[in-house]
Order: sequence, then C-alpha cells, then structure tokens
Amino acid sequence: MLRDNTSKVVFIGGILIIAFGFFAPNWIVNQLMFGFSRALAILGLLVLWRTGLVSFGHAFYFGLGAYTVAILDIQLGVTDVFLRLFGGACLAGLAGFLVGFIMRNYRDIFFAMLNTAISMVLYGIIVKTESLGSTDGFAISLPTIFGVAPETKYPLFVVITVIAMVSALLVNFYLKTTVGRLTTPIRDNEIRVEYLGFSVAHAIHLKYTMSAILAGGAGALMAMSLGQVDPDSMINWTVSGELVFITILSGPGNVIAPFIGSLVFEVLRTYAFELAPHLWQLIVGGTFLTIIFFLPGGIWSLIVKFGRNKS
Amino acid sequence: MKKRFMTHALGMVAASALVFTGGIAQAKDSITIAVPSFLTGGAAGPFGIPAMNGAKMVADAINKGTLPAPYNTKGFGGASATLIELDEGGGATKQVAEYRNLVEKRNVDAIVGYISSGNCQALAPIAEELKQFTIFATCGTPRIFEEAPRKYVFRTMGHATSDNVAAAMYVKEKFPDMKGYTGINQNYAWGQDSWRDFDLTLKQIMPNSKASEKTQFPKIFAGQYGSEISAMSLDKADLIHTSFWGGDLEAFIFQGAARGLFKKKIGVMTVGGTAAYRLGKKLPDGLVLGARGPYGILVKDRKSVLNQWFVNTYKNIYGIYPSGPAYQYGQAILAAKIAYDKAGSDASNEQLADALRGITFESFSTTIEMKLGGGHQAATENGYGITKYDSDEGENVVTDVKFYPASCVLPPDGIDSVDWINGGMKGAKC
Amino acid sequence: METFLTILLDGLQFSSYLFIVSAGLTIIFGVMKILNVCHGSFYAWGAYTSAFFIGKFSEMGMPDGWGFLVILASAIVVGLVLGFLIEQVILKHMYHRDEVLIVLATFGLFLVLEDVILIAFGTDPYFAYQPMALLDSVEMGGIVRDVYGLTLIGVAAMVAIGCWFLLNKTKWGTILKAVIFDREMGIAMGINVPLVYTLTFIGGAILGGLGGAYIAPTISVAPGLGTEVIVLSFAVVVVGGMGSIMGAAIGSLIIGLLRALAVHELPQVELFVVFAVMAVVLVFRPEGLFAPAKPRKI
Amino acid sequence: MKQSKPILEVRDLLKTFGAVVAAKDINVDVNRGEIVGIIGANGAGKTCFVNMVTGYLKPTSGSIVFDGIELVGKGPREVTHAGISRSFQVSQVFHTMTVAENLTIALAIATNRGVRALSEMETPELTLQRDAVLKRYQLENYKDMTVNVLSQGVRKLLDIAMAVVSEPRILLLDEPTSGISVEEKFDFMDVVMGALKEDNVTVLFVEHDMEIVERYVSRVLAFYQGEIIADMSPKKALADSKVQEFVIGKRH
Repeated sequence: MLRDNTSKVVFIGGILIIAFGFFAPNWIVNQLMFGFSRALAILGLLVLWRTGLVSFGHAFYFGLGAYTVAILDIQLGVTDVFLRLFGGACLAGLAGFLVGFIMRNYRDIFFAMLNTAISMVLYGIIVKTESLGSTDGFAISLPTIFGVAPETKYPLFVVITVIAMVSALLVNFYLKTTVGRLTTPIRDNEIRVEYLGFSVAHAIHLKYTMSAILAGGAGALMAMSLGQVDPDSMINWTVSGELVFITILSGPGNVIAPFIGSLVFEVLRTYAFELAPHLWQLIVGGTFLTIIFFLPGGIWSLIVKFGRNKS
Repeated sequence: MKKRFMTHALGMVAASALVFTGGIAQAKDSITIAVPSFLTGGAAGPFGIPAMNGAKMVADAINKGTLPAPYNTKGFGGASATLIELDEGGGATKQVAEYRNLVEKRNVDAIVGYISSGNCQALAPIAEELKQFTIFATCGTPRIFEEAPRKYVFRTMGHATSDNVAAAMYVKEKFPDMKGYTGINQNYAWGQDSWRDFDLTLKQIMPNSKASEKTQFPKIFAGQYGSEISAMSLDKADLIHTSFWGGDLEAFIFQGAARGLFKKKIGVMTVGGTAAYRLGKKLPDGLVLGARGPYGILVKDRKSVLNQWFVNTYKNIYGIYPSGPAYQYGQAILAAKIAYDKAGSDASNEQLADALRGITFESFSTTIEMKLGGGHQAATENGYGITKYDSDEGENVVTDVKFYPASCVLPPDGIDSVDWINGGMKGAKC
Repeated sequence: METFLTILLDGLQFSSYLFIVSAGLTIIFGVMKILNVCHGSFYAWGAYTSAFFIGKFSEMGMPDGWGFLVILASAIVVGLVLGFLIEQVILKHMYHRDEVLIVLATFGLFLVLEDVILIAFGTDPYFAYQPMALLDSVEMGGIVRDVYGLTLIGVAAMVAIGCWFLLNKTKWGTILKAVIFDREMGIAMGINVPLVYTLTFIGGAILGGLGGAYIAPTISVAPGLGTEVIVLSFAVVVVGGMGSIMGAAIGSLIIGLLRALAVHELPQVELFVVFAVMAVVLVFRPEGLFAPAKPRKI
Repeated sequence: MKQSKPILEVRDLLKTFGAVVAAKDINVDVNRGEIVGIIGANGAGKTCFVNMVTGYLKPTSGSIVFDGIELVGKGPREVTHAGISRSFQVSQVFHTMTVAENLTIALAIATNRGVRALSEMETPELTLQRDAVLKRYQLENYKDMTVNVLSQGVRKLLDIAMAVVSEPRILLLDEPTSGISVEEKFDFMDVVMGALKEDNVTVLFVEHDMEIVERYVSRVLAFYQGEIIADMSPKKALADSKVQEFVIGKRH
C-alpha cells in the first residue's frame, strides 16, 4: 500500500521538512542537509542492490562529485549551487558511463571489488598530488543561489531538500519502468532476460551510470553543505563502506528508505561520537552487524511492519 | 527486533535530552571548553594523549585555583570549566562536521586544541563563519593567518616557519661544513610547508650547500620507510631534515637507527622532542632535536616557578616528563583563562577575542607575544639541541641547546613566511 | 650497480611484506569466496600481541631471542582465537547469504575490532625492538641494512613454499583444491566443507597475524595500523588475481619492486605506483593476472 | 502446408569443442507451421543444435538462415528480436517472483523495446494481455504464487508462456515434458500445443518420449553422434531401423 503513495509522501514530506527546517536549530538543519545529500548516493546504490549488485567503491563517484565542486570553486570561481551540482553529477556520470563498460560484465563479489579498486586509484592520485590538495583537501566557499549569496544555510538546505525530492521521484518513476523493473529478474536469471530480448549488460550499464550520477550529485551537495573536501572523508574505501552500510541500514524497499537511513546514520554517528569518542567505530560497526543479522530488510522493513500492524 | 530498535531510539532521545538540559543548566559559574585532540590512530600516543593530559591538568588547576601566580585566581573569569574531550581523527571533513556540532548543537563556549595542520586549515574558515572563539594549540602551518585575516581564531604557539628557520640557523651554527641535505616529510600541508621553509632558509643562509633532487614525501601514517631509508643512505647529502611526528617519527627513528642512518647523516627533527622521553635509550645520540618551540625536553630545566610547577605536577600525575604537546595544550588553556579573566565568564565570542588579541603573557616555559596575524598568532622563541643518552640518569638529555628569539625566526606581522625568507629575512633580529 | 642492488633488495623486502599480509587474504578468498576485510584486524592484533609480549618478556629479563618465539606464538594464538571465533560466531551463519553481505559483515567486524584493540591495549604505542636489535645489521651494496628486515624475505619464501607444499603435496591440498574448484562438487564428494572452511579461515587468520607480528619489531605499534594493510593487500590480490597464491606472489613482486624503484628514482609517484599497477591490470585483465576464468553456470 | 520458401534453412552446421565433435553436417529446412520433433540419445547433439539456432552457442562453421536473415554470429537477444524464442530443459524463470510478475516482465520486454523501456511498465493494456496469457496457459490459479513453491510442470508451462509472449515465428522447446509425471504429460502437452496452435507458431521440440513425439509432431529429426540420421514423418521414423537402434534402443 505504501508503494502507491510514495510520490505523495515524498512531496508532502519534503514540504513539511522544508517548513520544519525554517524553525529548527542549525545543527538539525545541518544533519538534514548531510543526510539528504548522502541519501542521493544511497538511492543509486539501492537501484544496484535490487539488481543484486553491491558496489564497494562508490566513494569514487561521491569523491569525484565533491572534488569537481572544489575545483570549480577554486580554479574557476564557480559559485552557483546548480552549476556546481551539475558539474559534479555530470563528471561522475561520465566516469560511471565509461567505467560501466567494464563493470557491466562483472557480478557479485567481483563487481564489489573492482569498484573498490577503481576508487582506490583515484584516492592514490589525489593523496599524492599537491595541486589537488593531497591529504588536506580544500575548503569550499558557500554556494550562491540564483546569483544571491545567502546569509544562512537555510536556502542551501531548501535547495538540497528539493533536489532530494526530485531525485526520489525520478528514481521512483524509473523503478516502475520496464528497465527499472529489471532488478529481481536480473538477479534471478540473466539468461532468461537475454532470451526475453533485453540486454542485461545494457540494463546494468544504465543502472550503474545512474548510480554514478546520483553519487556524484551526492558528493557535490555534501561538499557544499560541509564546506570541505578531503580524500579520507570522500574517497577512501571506508567511505564506500559507509555508503553500503547506510544502504543496508535503509533497506531496499522504497525510495524513501535511503533518506530515513541516512538521517539515522547521521544521528547515530553524531551521538556515538559525542557519547563515546573513543568507541564510535565499535558502535557503528556493531549496529552494522546487528542490521545484517537481525534486520536484513533494513529500517524500511520495520516501517512496513509497523504500517501493517496498524491497518 | 523491534524492541531492539526502540531501545536504540529511546536511548538517543534520552541522550539528546541530557544534552539539552546540559545546555540550559549552563550559567555564569561554569563554562564548557571542547578540547579536540587525537584519541585514536597513530598520533594518539605520542601527541594526542600528552596534549589532552596537559589540557586537563592545567584546566583542573585553574578550576581549583592552584596555578602559581599570577594565575592563582580560581576559574575562568571565576567560572569553573568542564572539558569535552574529542577525537581529532577521521579527516578534515569529518572534523568540520563535528566542529559545527560542537558549536550549534552542543553549544560549547570555547574550543581549544587541534594538532593536525590539515584540521586547523579546514576549521579556521568555519570558526569565522560561526563566529566561534577558538584557540589552536599545536597545529603548525603558517597558512592559517596568512591566507585571510581572522577574527575569532587564535594560535598560541609559533608556526612551522619558526621551527624550520631556527633549524636551518642551528645547522649553520653547528655544522658549517654541511654540503648537501635531503628530507623526508609527510605528504600534506605540514610536511610540504616544513620542507619548503627549511630548504628556502638554507638557500639563503648556506648558499654553498645543495638540496637533494630526490626528497621523500611518503603518505602520513605509512609506518614503513625501508626503501626511503635506503634511498637517503645512498644520497650524497650529509643531512636529513624531517618534520615527522607521532608514530611515524618513532617508526622512522627505529628503522633508521637500526640501519645506521643517523651515524652517517645528521638527523634534524623539528618535532623530535616528543620522542625523547618515550624512546629512552633507543633514541640515537647526536640528533638535532626541536620541540616546535621552547617546550618539553628543551626547557625541562628552566627554573621559573611556572615551569617547575608544570614539569613536577605533570610528572607526579602521569609518571613521565611533559613533552611539547602537553605544554602547548596547557598554554592554550591558560590563554583561554586569561581571555575569560579579562572579558568575564559571560563574555561573548567577540569580547573573548578582543581580550586575547595582541596581548603578551607569560606561559609555563616562555613569553608569548600575540603579535602576528593581526594579534592572533603567537610569536615565541624557538630552539634546538643535540640528543645524548645520559646513562647515569637513565634518560635522554639535550646538549648545546640554543634558542633564537621570535624576531629572528618569524617574519614581521603582515609578511608571508615564504616572501620573508626569499627576501633574505629582512628585519630579523637575532 | 649499488643503486640497482639496493632497489632490488628494498623491493624484495617490501614484496615479502606484501606477500605475507596478502597470502592469508587470497587463500580465504580462494576457498571461501569471502573478501575478508577484517584481515586488517588480524594484522593489527598480531602486531599488538607480539609487541606487548616481547616487551613484557624483555622486562622480565628473558633473553631477546625469545622474541622470535613470541612472534610465532602471537600469530598462531591470534589466528586461532580470532579466526575461530569470527568464523564460528559470525561467518558460519552467513554462508547461505549473499557473498557481498559477508564482505559487509567482515567490514562491520573490522570496525568493531579496531576499537576493541583500543580497549585491550590502550592508545599508547608499543615498541618491540629487541628482535631487531638482536640481529644487528650488515653492509650490503654500500649501505647498512638491518638483518631483521632481510629475514622477512626468508619468512615470505617459507610461507610461499609452505602453501605450495600444502596445496600440491598433501591430501589436504587435494581437498582444498576440490573445494576451491567447486563447492558443490566438494560436498558431493563427501568432503566436510564446514570443517574445511573453519580451518581455512583460521589458517588465513594466522598468516594475517604473522604479518603483523613479524613487522611489529620494526614499527611503532599504534592504533589504526590495520587500515593501511587492507588497502595494500587488497591491491596485491587484485593485481595477482583473487584466490591465487601464485598471483599474490607475483603481484607482491611487481608492486614491491616498482615501488622501490619509484622511491629511489621518482619519489613523487611512490604511492601512486601501487594504484597505477592496479589500474593497468584492471583495464587489461580485470580478473587479475592469475585468476582462473570463472565459468558461468547455466 | 508446404510453402515455396522454408522459414529456417540450416546449412553444413559444424560445432566442435576441441577434439569433440558436437554437431556435424547438419542440413535442415523447416517450413512455416511445421511441428518438428527432435529426438536422439543423451549427448546426441539435440540441445547443442537448439543452442546454436538460438544464439547461445556459436557454430564452428555453417550457416543458419531465418527468414532471409543470417543468425550465425548473433546472440540470444538478437535472435529473440529476429523472431525465435525458446524454452529450456530446466525451466528458466524468475524464481523469487510470482507467476504474474514473471509474465508481466516478459510482456513488458516484448512490448517496450528501445527507449520505450523507460516508460511505465504496468499499464492496463499490459495487465489485460497478461491475464489472457494466464488463461490460455491455464496458469490463473497460480497467478500470485512465487515460482519457488510451484511444481516442475507449472514452471515449465510458465517457461513456455514467457517464451511465446514475444510472438515468435519459431519456437524451440528443449524437452518440454522432462520432469513432468507420466499422468500429467499429455494434459500438459495439450495445453501447450493448443495455445501454440492459436498463435500459429512453427515449433521445434526436443523430446525423449516417443509417445509424445508420435502424437504431436508432423516431422522427426533424429540425432546420433552430432549428425542427423533421419528426417522423416514420425511414423516412418519410429519404424526406421537406424532410429530404433541408435535412438530408441539405447533408451530401453
């Protein structure tokens, strides 16, 4: 039942959150911005995951998006939020399209690992290149919106939320199309898909490129809302791990799940860090294991269960 | 499963409630100071933990009013301070997010700390954006106050330029015959700046010596330097400069010493002071050792009341002599006290900044003049010595200690370090 | 000539290190099809355990030569305890799940174990220089080398020969190869596959622990040392071909020698070399140099 | 029945795997509307032949011309697009999805080629079509059941139904009745053949069961060691001595 209402929920929820953000304290707005930005990447991973593909290297595209924003800002002085986002998403999408020619032939763990390998190549290049900021990375100026430099973060928050809404709706629509529905079928039986007349390679290539665009956009928005990029927080394999973690945490059930999952992750990390600064990895890792073992459908499955119990 | 999740959620709600009430309860008789430092990772042991210890010890003494005069008044402008300990690890981006949380969520009054130059560089603009009174304690890159004027950000120790200019001057004085030099530095702002300043200064003051073409820049926390040591052993240079710190430095000393590197070459370690007490007999003799200013082993025997208080109290509590980071964090906390004493415990960020800007104060081991970067960047003397194991005492000592005054090793206010060195260090009073 | 010899030795030494840490990873992958992210934890635990006990024994006045026994014992104990626990408590219940989910579980484990190290050993670094000091140094090719570092080459050779012998000359090797080739066939042949898995995982864990335990005397054993190792061993395994011991050996040699060359001749590209090799191999042979082509089952 | 030009012309087909010859000297013409039974012992090259025609295996040499189009060098997808579908010896369906979902996907792929794959999948027309197929193959009762829980017979029906939704001109069935009980097999074949007759499809099917062959086919191709040893009507074929010796004899 929830699925049919997804568009409505996204639309109304988005508007409510934008209104809420106006009154919310800054730190909550920040958490929402970080959560929604990252959720875009999760949306892409969700599309892949439904097809049975898990990428352990999407920090590659996330980082590409983020660093594109940094280069646009520092080298070219581009401040407009949409230009930066467009740049980040496009570059990541282009890279994803090219890498996709290799990736579409791989499945399972090989797919996961090849992605890691490629992301580590980018990591190695950036860490070693002084003009790309090496380990330090770059600070990024606050973006302008329609030529206006905003006084607070709120306008950026509105932009991010709207983009998150649009992306969720687009992905939701995509998942209803024929190629979008080719998720479980590909996971179940590729040969049959081929004999039905659809190219599995093309379908995966499309999904992969989509996920790259989304991850690039996520990186770009993240860079702008944080105001900082660096390789260890944007490209290292641990970041890819985090993205997958949030995907599992969210569950593949619905395009809304990534947004909830990302927010939960953001809150979890903030509090883990606050309450046990020495042990936040243990808390995050422990949660991860718990989800894998006891809640394979992620948070979304809880919501569905809750909804069922009620009705 | 559901239960599990609910308890989790409840835990978070409870936790946030705690934080909120903590915020409300805060009044003029107490303040919170966030102290970020490395609590995990390779830098924790040699740097982060001593630093945190120094901060805790000094804050504790201030709260009790047990610091020697003239700082024997109780509290920070009368208020007692609670320290929030934070991990500085995880990269600059994560620190930016945490910093925002500190200011906007946890409503801390002041932020005092940071070891990594990468973090400081990323956080300075954020601090300015959030208008948050912040004192950087240890990080070294000169870029922070050179790339933009700051209003809320301070640093209570000299920057890396003074470390490396002083190192070059010390080399000139003690090893006038040095013909060539090479370096191994970490591949980020700190290492790059350090090497550049050292190299440029030597080009000015020892024009006959030659820099090696192959200087090493391994990644931070690499841990193994076998090939690098071989390469430097084969290099014709007779001196090796390094700004390594923490675990990297200790690993490098071990591996180099085992292979006789420091018998063949002069080792100059700008941050070597932290290793002196920790490595004991394993520290080779004859290293040129700095402590990024007048701290740690270089000033252990300074007789001032403040210094003796610091050394003895630290030794009593932690069982080891205080190294540089302990001093640096201690004096940053002290600076916070001075600012609060002057502006009052309920002072705004602006008032606190005004109170600290441009002042001169006596710290534990030296005099600090906040005279660079528009009164935001400290200028202190800087010095070096040569290591020697004292087998009678069973500990390392430094000999031939020589200090250079601030005006000798730091550029005048408003002039960038690199320009100043390249211009022949005009106005240096040595 | 001097330089050439030095590069060769440096390269061999680094290759040996790479091989020891990646052999366990590739064996586990070959047999169990698990990319074990917490291999880095085995390494870290091995390093901590050996550094801790070498220090303790030295304080107690035991001769420094005991250090070598401590190293070996640490690797075995860490491998047995951690390997057994992780396999029995976590992985065993996941074999029917998606391979990728198992990778993720090991990632979660890695995070947890990183902090458990902090709880167990604290944040202060450990030094265990005694075995290295004991072996002293020699002059080779005009520069001084520590003998301990050179023994690393011997240890790597022993590991390689041991693996080769086990796989090709013993009954166990035949069983392992059957399982590597086809898990279902192994079961059909009456092989106790769960037991093979447990033992393989412990074996891989011991090798991971050995890497850490053996390198511990040359480094400052400090928190966070496992993260770097994962990336390096991962690169080796990708280059060599996942699941192939031979591949791991060749991958280690290629990366180790090229890196040594870079450090001596062009230090700027040193870190990049590792990833450049990986990228080139990926583009031209994405399955790695030595991986057997995986048949697609219909 | 016979028309001037055959719909499928196979010429001098050869397939070797190293030293093993899997198919040799295969020459067959199939005319529109024929129902051809392919018989032979295990390993005689029947499935290999089906795999070559449907693009799963590439012949070592020879040609396969379908309605004027050369198929050699084309993959399964292109062969499907050309108008040839197949079912499998072991049913190849989406086992974690329901019967209805399986058919919906099959129909959607068949209808929405190219850019139209990016239009919404579940339209009312598609649902109508799907229900019609469900009815024709008597799958209505299983509509919402997951394939995992279904019997082999139902899976095979679904497998065939999915192959037919793209409205192929030739359909190749690889052992449609294998795994189906003796009692069910005639009912099963009645459903399948009845439905196929409505669609007027040319059918080639591999079959071990001579009763089925006798009852449903108009022509028999008998394979032995990679070669066709008989190409004749079922009655003649079953009486043929070579067929009896190499095909039927071996089976009993």
